[in-house]
Parts: sequence; C-alpha cells; structure tokens
Amino acid sequence: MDISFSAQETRFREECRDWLHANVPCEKRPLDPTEALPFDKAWQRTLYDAGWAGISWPKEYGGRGLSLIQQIIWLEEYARAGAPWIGANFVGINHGGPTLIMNASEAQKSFHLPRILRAEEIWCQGFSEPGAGSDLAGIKTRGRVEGDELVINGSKIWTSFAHVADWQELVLRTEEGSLRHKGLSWVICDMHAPGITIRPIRLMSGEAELAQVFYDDVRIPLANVVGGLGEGWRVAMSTLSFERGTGFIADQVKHAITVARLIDDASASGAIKNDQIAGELAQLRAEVAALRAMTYRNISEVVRTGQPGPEASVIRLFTSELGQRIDRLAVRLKGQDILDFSYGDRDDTQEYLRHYAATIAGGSAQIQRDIIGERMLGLPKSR
Amino acid sequence: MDISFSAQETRFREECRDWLHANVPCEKRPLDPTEALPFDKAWQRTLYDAGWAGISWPKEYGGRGLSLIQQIIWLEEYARAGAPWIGANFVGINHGGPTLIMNASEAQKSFHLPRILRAEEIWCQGFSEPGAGSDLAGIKTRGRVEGDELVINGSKIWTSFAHVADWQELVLRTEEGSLRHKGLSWVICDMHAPGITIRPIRLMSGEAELAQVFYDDVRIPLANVVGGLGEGWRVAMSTLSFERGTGFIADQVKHAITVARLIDDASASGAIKNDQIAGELAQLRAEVAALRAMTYRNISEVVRTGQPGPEASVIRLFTSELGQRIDRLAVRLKGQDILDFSYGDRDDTQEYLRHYAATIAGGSAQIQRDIIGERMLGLPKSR
Amino acid sequence: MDLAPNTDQIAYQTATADWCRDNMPLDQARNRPAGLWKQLAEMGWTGMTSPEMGLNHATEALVFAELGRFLAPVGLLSTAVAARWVGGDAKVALAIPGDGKLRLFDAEDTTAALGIWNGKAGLTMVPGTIEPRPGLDLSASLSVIDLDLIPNPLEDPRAVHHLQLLAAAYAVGCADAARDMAASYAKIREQFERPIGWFQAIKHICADTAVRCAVARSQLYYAACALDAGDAEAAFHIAAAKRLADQAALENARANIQVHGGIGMTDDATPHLCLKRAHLLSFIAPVTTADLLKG
Amino acid sequence: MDLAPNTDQIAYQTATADWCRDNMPLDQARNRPAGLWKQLAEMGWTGMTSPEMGLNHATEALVFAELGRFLAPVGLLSTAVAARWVGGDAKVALAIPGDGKLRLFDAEDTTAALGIWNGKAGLTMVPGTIEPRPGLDLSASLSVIDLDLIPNPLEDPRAVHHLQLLAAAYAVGCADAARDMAASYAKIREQFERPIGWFQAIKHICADTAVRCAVARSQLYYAACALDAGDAEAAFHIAAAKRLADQAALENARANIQVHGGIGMTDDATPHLCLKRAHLLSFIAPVTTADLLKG
Repeated sequence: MDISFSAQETRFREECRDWLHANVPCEKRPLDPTEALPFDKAWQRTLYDAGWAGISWPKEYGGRGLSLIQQIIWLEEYARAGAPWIGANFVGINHGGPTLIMNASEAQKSFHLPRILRAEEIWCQGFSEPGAGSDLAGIKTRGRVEGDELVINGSKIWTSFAHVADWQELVLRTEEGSLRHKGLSWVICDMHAPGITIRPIRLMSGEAELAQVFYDDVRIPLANVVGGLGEGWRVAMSTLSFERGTGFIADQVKHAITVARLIDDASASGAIKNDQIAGELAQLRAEVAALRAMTYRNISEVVRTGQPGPEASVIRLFTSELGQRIDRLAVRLKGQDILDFSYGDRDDTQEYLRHYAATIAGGSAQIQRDIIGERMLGLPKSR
Repeated sequence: MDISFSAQETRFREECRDWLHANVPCEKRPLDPTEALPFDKAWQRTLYDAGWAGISWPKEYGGRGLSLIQQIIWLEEYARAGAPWIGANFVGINHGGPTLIMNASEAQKSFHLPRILRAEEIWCQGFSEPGAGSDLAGIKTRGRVEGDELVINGSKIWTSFAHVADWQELVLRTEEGSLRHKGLSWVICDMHAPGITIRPIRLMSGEAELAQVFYDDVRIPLANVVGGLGEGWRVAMSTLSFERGTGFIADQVKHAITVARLIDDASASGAIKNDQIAGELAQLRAEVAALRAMTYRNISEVVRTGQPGPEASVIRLFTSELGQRIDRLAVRLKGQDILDFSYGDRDDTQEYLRHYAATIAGGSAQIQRDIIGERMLGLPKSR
Repeated sequence: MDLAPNTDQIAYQTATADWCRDNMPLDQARNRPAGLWKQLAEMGWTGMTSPEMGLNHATEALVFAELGRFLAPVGLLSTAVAARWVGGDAKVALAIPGDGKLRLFDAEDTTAALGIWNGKAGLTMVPGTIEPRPGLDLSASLSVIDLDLIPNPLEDPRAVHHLQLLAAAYAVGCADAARDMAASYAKIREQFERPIGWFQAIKHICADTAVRCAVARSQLYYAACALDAGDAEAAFHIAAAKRLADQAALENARANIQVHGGIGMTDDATPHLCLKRAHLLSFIAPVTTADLLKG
Repeated sequence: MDLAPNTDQIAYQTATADWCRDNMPLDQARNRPAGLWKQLAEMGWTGMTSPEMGLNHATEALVFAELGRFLAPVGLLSTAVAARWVGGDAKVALAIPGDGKLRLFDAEDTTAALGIWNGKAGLTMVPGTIEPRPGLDLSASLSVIDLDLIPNPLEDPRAVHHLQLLAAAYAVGCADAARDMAASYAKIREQFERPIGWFQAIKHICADTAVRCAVARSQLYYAACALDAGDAEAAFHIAAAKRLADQAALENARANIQVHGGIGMTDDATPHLCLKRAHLLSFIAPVTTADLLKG
C-alpha cells in the first residue's frame, strides 16, 4: 500500500494541470440546455483536439488508451481546475460511449464513438419510465419487430438533454409478454425520428434540463440494437463495470472543494467559533478525505484484479449522502440569504435543491442499502 | 384546551406530595432482586396502608376508584419525589392486575387483586419466548388439556422477578396445531408448581433481574385460565387499553428530571459553554416538554372519548428513543468516568447500558414504526 | 387539564380546513389569485385575532395550523399579530430583518410590516418603492431592502411570543401536509409490483413524519395554553414549540420529497412547496439555544 | 498509488486472523488465560513494531485491525508504540490521563505505562501498589490512580500519531466484528417466519454497518500510507482515521445490539463486548475538532 504516484503519473498530472490552467474558459456554462449546447460542443471539441477526450477509450475510436489511474488524475485535475461540466456530452462520454465500447458491433462503434468524442453527436438516456424508477426491470415501453425495423411505443422520463440530443440509449421491451429483466433490448434510437415528442420537466432548483419523451410508432432499424435482441439488461448493466468507480470522482473532488471553501468562509466570518459549526465542518472534512481514500482503494482493487472491490457499492451511497450533508450545512451557513433564491440563480442554494436528487436518481438510497445488505453481507433478498 | 388542573386535582397533588415527602424511604432499593424482595413488599404495604395503591383500581378489590387524571398526578409526584421503583410488584400492579380487572372471573379477581395491592402475591410475566420476541404470535409453549388441568411444556424468556414470583401471567398455545394469534390462552400459572425451572439472565448493565423459565409437565388447573380457553391474544391485548397511556409516565418524568440535572451539571462544570453541548441539551429539554404535552394530550383524549388518541402509539417509540438520546449525552458528559463502571454500580453508565433495552423490549423500534405506518397512516401491512 | 380540542375548537378547525380546501388549495400556493387577500379579509381570517374577537391562543393555534396546512400566505401571521397588539385588520407585511437587510414578504398593498428586531416585536413602514419578486418560497412575494429600517417597537412583550406561536402553528400544518402527501403517495405509487408504502424503508420514513407531527403539535397545544394561562414558563414552551415545529416542517418536507422519488424533485409537483415554506418559517421569529435553556 | 494490500500484506493479515481465531477468540475476550501475554510475546506480536522489524505503518494497520477484530488486549497498543519509539518488546501498560486521575489498563506485570499527556506521548512508571479490577471494558483490567503521574515525554512527535493509528486500526477491527456478528445473526434468527435480515429495517441497519466499516478502513489505509510517506497532511489524515474508526466502532456496536434484540442485551452474549471496547478505544489518543481542521 502506497499513496504516492509514479514519476510518469506525476508528470501526467502536471500536463493536465498546465493545459487546464491555460484553457479552462472564463465564461460560465449557460444554465439553459439549449443555450448551453454550442458551449458544450465547442468545449468538447477543444478537449478532443488537445487529446483530453476519451483518455481511457481505445485508440482506434479516437481515445487515448491510457490507464485507469491516468483517467482519475485527469478527472481530479479537471474538477480542481473548476473546468465546466461537460453538459450535453455527459451521456455520450460517460455512459452511451462506454456501453458501446463494451457491447456494440464494429460498425456501431466506428460510426458513433469518434463522433461522441468530437461532440458531433449528442446522446441522451432512455432508461427510467413513469412507472419504472427504482424498479428498472418494470420497463413497459415496447418495440415490436416489423421486418427489419422496431416500432416503438411508450414513454421515458428523466431524460437529460432530450431536446438537443441526436441519439438515445433506449432500453425497451422487445419480447411481448416478457417479464422483469427478460425480453429487454438496448437500442440506439434516432431522436430526430418521426413520432417522438418531448415534454420538458423543470426541477425545483429551477433547471429545465430533463424531459419526458413519448414514442408514437417510432421506427428504428433493427441494426441499431446493441448486443442482440433480448440482451438489454446485460448490456445496460455492463456499463457499471466500465466505469469501475470513476463515475463519482468529479462529485468527490467537488465535495472536497466545497468543504474547504466552507471552512475558509466560516473562519473568515467567525462562524467557526461556534463549536457546533466547527464540529460539523471537521466531521465533513474527515468524511471527504475518507471518500477519496475509499475511491482510491476501489480503483487499486480494479487495477490489481480487474474488478471493483466489494466496497464499490458503498461509494455511490456515501457520495450522495455526504453531498447532501455538505449542502445542508452550506445553506445553514448562508442563513437568511437562502430566502432570496430564485430560479436561474447558480449558488449554494441551487446546489442544495438540486442535490435532493442524489439519493433518488440512479437507484434510491433505499435500493442502495438493499444492495449493500444483500451483495456485501449476504442477507436474504427482500424483493 | 387548558393546562390548569382543577382545585380538587391540585389539592390531590398536594396530598400526594406531602405524603411522599414524609414517607419516601432514605435507603436505596437493593439492586439484587432477592435482596430487594423484602424492601419491595414493605414499601408496597406502606403505600397500600396509606391508600396509594391501586389509585384507579375498583374500590371493591381494594383500589381507590379515582380518576385517570389523579392516577397521573400520583405517578408524576411519585417520580418527582424520587420514590423507589416498585420493583417486584411491577408486573402485578401494572400488568397482571389490570388484565385481571378487564378479563378475569369474579373469583379470580377477588382472590388475586387485593393480594397484589398488599404485596402478598408477587407476579411475573410469561409472554416472550426464545423464538418469539418481536413476533409474540409465534408462541410455542403449549398447554395440553388433561381432565381439569393444563399440562404445560416449553420455555419463556425475559421474565423479570421469576425467582421471587408466586404467580405468572402466562400466554401459551392450548390448541394443538393452531397458528399465530389463534389457539392461545392467558393463564395464571403457579410459580411454585413442580416442573418449573428458572435460569437467571444477567444483562450487560450488570443486573440479574431477568430469567428464562422452563416448564416440564407443569400442571395448572383449568380454572386458572382467564377470559376463556383460546382467548389469550384478546386478553393480552386488552391490558393496553387499561393502561391508556399511563404506562410511560414514570419514564417521562425521569427523563425530564435527568435533563434538568444534566443542564445544571453542565452549567456548573462549564461544559455548557460548548455550543454543541448547549444545543443538544436545549433540544432535549424541548423534546422532554413535548413528551409531557403528548402524554397529556393522549390522556385528555381518553378522558373525553374513553379511547387513547391515534398518537398513543407514538408515545412508546418517542419515549424510548428520547431516553436513549438523553443517556447517550449523559455518558458523553461524564467523559472518561464511564470507563470505571463495573457490575453493581448504579449511575448514569448503568442507566445508559440498561436503556439499550428501550428500543427492543416490548416491541422493537422497528415494529413500532411498522405499527405507526400501518395503523396511523394506513400504509399496507408488510408482515 | 385538557389538551384535546373541545367541540367549539373542533368546529373552528373544521370550518378553517373546509374553507381552505375549497378556496385556497395547497397546490395553488404559488399562484394565489389577486383577490385572495380580499376574500381572507371578508371571511374574517385577517381580524380574528383582534382582542374584541376574544379567541384564546389555543384556538388560534388550531386555526393557524389548518391555515398552515394549506400554505396560507405568511402575511397572515404578521397581520394577525398586528391585529392583536396594534388593532384593526389591515394587511401588514411580514418583516425579517438581518445582516443589515430587511426582507419583506407579502408586502403588496401594505404600508406597515411587522417583525422581530433584537428580540422585540416592532412595526416598520413599507417604502412605496418596493418591487416584489419571487423568492425561495414561491408562495410569498419578496422585497429585499438594503438597509435595516428602524422599527417602532410594540410595547407588550407577548407580541413576540404570539408571532412565534402562530409561526409554529403554520409549521405544524406544513409538517402535517408533507406527512399526508407522503403517505398518500406511498399507498398508490407502485414499484416492484407493490405499493411502495409496503416496503419498510418507505414505511418507516412515513412513520417518522407522523412522530414529528405528533411531537410538534402536542407541544404547540401546550405552549398555546401556557400563554393563555400566563404560565411562568410560557416563553420556554413557545420556544420549544417553535423549534420542534420548524424541525418537523423541514424534516417532513425532506422525507416527502424522498418518498416521491423523481416526481418529488419537479417544479410541477407540490412537495417542494412544503420544503421552501419550511425554510421560510424557520426564519420567522427564530428560536435560539438560550431561549430553550432559560427559565 | 495503490491502496489495496499487496500479497505480503495479505499474508500478514491472514496469519494474524488465523492465529487469533485459534488462540484468542472474541467470545473469550473477557476471560483471557493468564498465559496469553507470554504467547503474544512468543509469537512476536509484542515486538513486531520495533524498528529492526522494518514493518511499515500500512502493514501494521492491517495487522492491528485483525487483532482489534478479536478484541486483543489494549495493552498491545501501548506496547507496540513503546517498541517502536523506545525499543524492546516488554509489556507496557496503556495510560489514559485526565481529570487529575490516571487510568492504567493491562498494567499487570508492567513497570511502565504509555499514554498521551497534553498532546505528547510519554511514559510513566507503574506504581507497585496498583490493584487491577474490571472496568467497563471487561477485556481490560483497570487500575485508577488518584493523581496524575508526571510522564517522561517521548521525543519523536510521531509517537502520538502511531498510537492514534494503531488505536484506529483496533477500532476498525472492532467495527468489522460487530458488522459481521450482526449480519450472521440476521441470517439465522427468524421472526414472523423469515430470517430477520429479510426485513428492510434490519437489512438497512446492517448495510449501514458495512458503510461505516468501508469508510473507516479506507481512511485508515490512507492515513497509514501518509505516515509512511511523511506526507505533510499525515497528522490530519490520522486524526480523520481515528475519528471515523471510533464512530464506526461505537455505532456498529449499537447496531449489532439492536439487531440481536433481547439476546444482545445479555452479559453472556458477545455484542456488548464490542460496545464497551468501542467506548474504551474512543478515549485512547482522542481526536479534537481542531485536529481535524488543522493543516
């Protein structure tokens, strides 16, 4: 066990830092997803041109083919530099792309992957449904095979960037009458296809980045199925092992930066003289450190064995709940200023409101605890 | 709504206070249950002779037949005066007796009730079993009818004062093959009957007041069944409505006294200058006040309607968890002194260790939350 | 001693709840019709606390908990306190001073605002130039003034307790609303082929909302009665009621959002209205640690 | 960067756990045989931290977490720190000074005790007249001396961090033991005709024990490596590890008792051994808020 990085890794970190220092844009990323689109595309293109897109993606599809540790170093430095969120490119880079790498045909990969890296394609996700949130296997959106096409009907919800996306990673039921995890397929859906309607959803933090998507006899070629008809559950789950614990690095670095800032602010304002506040800040600082340690430990396990350690399932839960604790203290320290918040503001209050999603989206805290109890401790399955 | 007591009630409170002031013994109640027995009997006899036993019990069985409010006034003043716990008389006075009043035959009542009030009989409880703790309906101890007797085999656990008790309120399965709540009977079991073996259980706080009781062909007359064969569940549940929210008054007053003492001590020691400590004490003081208000509200509901209000089920859970929060702060304030604790000590550490039972005994906190969710909010039953 | 509402009080409660349900539903809290205040005045809600009405604080607490359950305008709180300690039933804005600023809520068509300055209730003039805008709590318009106007203090020290009590009642109502919303949703929303309220994880979140409501409401009743009785510890009991009610409102709002899942995060749904209201209430006549350790 | 144990380290871990399981089972913690310390010395556990053994702190942390999992004597902590910074492998009692008293643990057959005085590690003489008795933690004998003996301070400031680190490792092991005990019991104990671990209420209590272990153990590894690397923030990382490990040990012990129900309350059962050990560990080289805000 050792916390020091190799000379090569340290050099790589310096390269990242230097480039980011010189290139991170001064202007803020616009909040409105439509306004943000040109910004997101330009920034992704800049990253790509400088060789920072797809650091751990295979070289043949435009990636750098570097190590997992380098990927993490990049993500850490990216967050520390306050570089903008990749926004509309998020699903393609962090989810759709990795899933294609693991599961898609050569034709699918060589068409889409370079375009994703260059921001020539925007992707969105289509997993959750109004009736299938925590219970992903309850999917009802269906695709009927007609000749060499799927005819799709149903609805998806919580889709980020639906109105600006070109493609969607869509999981639907292609086997009529199939139940739960069986009979699902993972499909590349053309978001410009006729029959698609998009209804934006505004959140209580003011953002309107999400949408509900409706499918009315939407026709998608069977060639767009990834990993085979009926293999949707396996394909959707495979992404998790590609991410291998890197998915939360940005959040974690952000948590650490926020806690450091809160400590500085509370020291400056004198709020830290209150033992209660000081105690809570101290506790959060310890927890943020432990979160990094836990992530490093998990990554080390991946490097050593190719698989995340059993604690990987803890990281998601702890990251989300710690983030909420931080945000709650942040707004308490703001005091009455929280009352001035209005939609469109981008401050600690907005973060606080946004982060109620952390224990809901991507598997609620309740589901995460079931998983930890069942998979880590071997307790009997309740569902 | 009104918090003032009537002139008559205020006079009654003064009478209670005066008598207690003059008569509460200086010596501490011994911790060992066998040593404590003569103390408990003498004190109960003193109470009885002065007219303070069975305040709300019917006059014809030796009680005072007074109002529920007066009962509460007595319990409050009793706890405030630091009067000794009634110890070995607890089950007879607070549980066995009330159950007999609600369910027993005239012969059973006129035999047992006066003896309970005069401490001529000591009672113990026989509900829980090694395999049936939270799940009371899982009782396996069985009684086979033979002629005019029940022949009892099985085992009960968590029985307080088993080794000094004369009688036991015993719930067992009298209908072979019956399931869950059906086929149970509530029986007055003679603890001196042949075939009974008692194994004491020491707790992690050092007390050895509890025991496991084994029944090996123990013969009890059928005449000792209360409320009819097979009516055991109904009889056992009926006690709850007799208690009508008075069961926790002693704990509540003790909580209030403890919090006041912790505030005084922390003020004297300067610990209260720590904002965290002060904040926690302030919170506990508010909660202790609310607990009294909630109890008063529930009692008012009983006086008005004859039934406890829907919030009655909250009182048990809140009392137990609040008590644990208080104890935890108490031992934190003691600091290193907690390390000196040894079995036999009677201090905050012993209380703290003892009170782990509060969220377990008599229905775990988990079961209480199920009940609140299902009965107060109408959520679907999980079990 | 009687901490259960009597027949008259139950009638007030029921009448309030019925009127609110028909005329001021919670899901319209962010979008109240322009004429609402006139309606409130006509129905007598704005003047019911004036001395000549003879309502005791216990009954007020019951009525304001019902108003709070429907997220009635916070301006009713300041108006009610002014009605009792100044007189009349004119609309009075709610003032929250602090950090060299003055925040006014529901200040449209008012000339005065009531708030707490250094532990004392006071009235201040509302400048003619304010420009109300939406704030965190979408049910209340906000006007921020960048200096702290000097108030005229109210003489009776009980005015502070009155505002605390009524704000606590609003918070209890807000906590009730969140509890009921969560339980209702848990009964109808299905996941894994069962209502989510079947799962202990959700059931226990809901149970805890019920515990917080029971605790806070009980202390509210006690505090109101203590104020009515001139009890020596009334100030402590009101502070305790306010603290527990604020906590119940905030924690129940959070629980309600979690129970609602994704829907609970959306602007269209109602759970966030309770959350934002809870935050606002916590700044109205807030309680300090010292308030709870006194007496 | 590598925070997973390497092959050698895993061998140390396994050997320690195997030896403990056979020779020092947790359920005998309150009743260790008189010859245990001799056995520990013979096996080399008492001297393994001495400089000539060349073990790094990371490996020590792994080994002490295993020892802690079996509630090994707390005297091993003081002995290990003395072995490194004073030399030798003689048994050294653990000292906890405070409130004008000195508490000595495992002081039988010792002449010196090691503890922290005003933030500095020191050694003090053990008087010949002590009368060890059982204290809260039944696995450690206690001798209370009613004056605070003057210690000889150890020169190297790292001795404090070393004691904190090893005590944190013990606490991580203690938390692990409680987690495993709770999960095992939840699998076999049935209520309502199901293993209680099937119920979400119990399952989630168990899941939280696993979260606390993962968090505390991760930070323990990082802290040990930071001390090995002479990292500028090592003191903070060790303080964070100690705080999180103490919390994990205490909270997991509580969770384990709750999962065990009535049985968990009894003196015969093992859950209370973890609880009492957790309390004792929290007073060994404790961490302050300032320690966590520094650096």
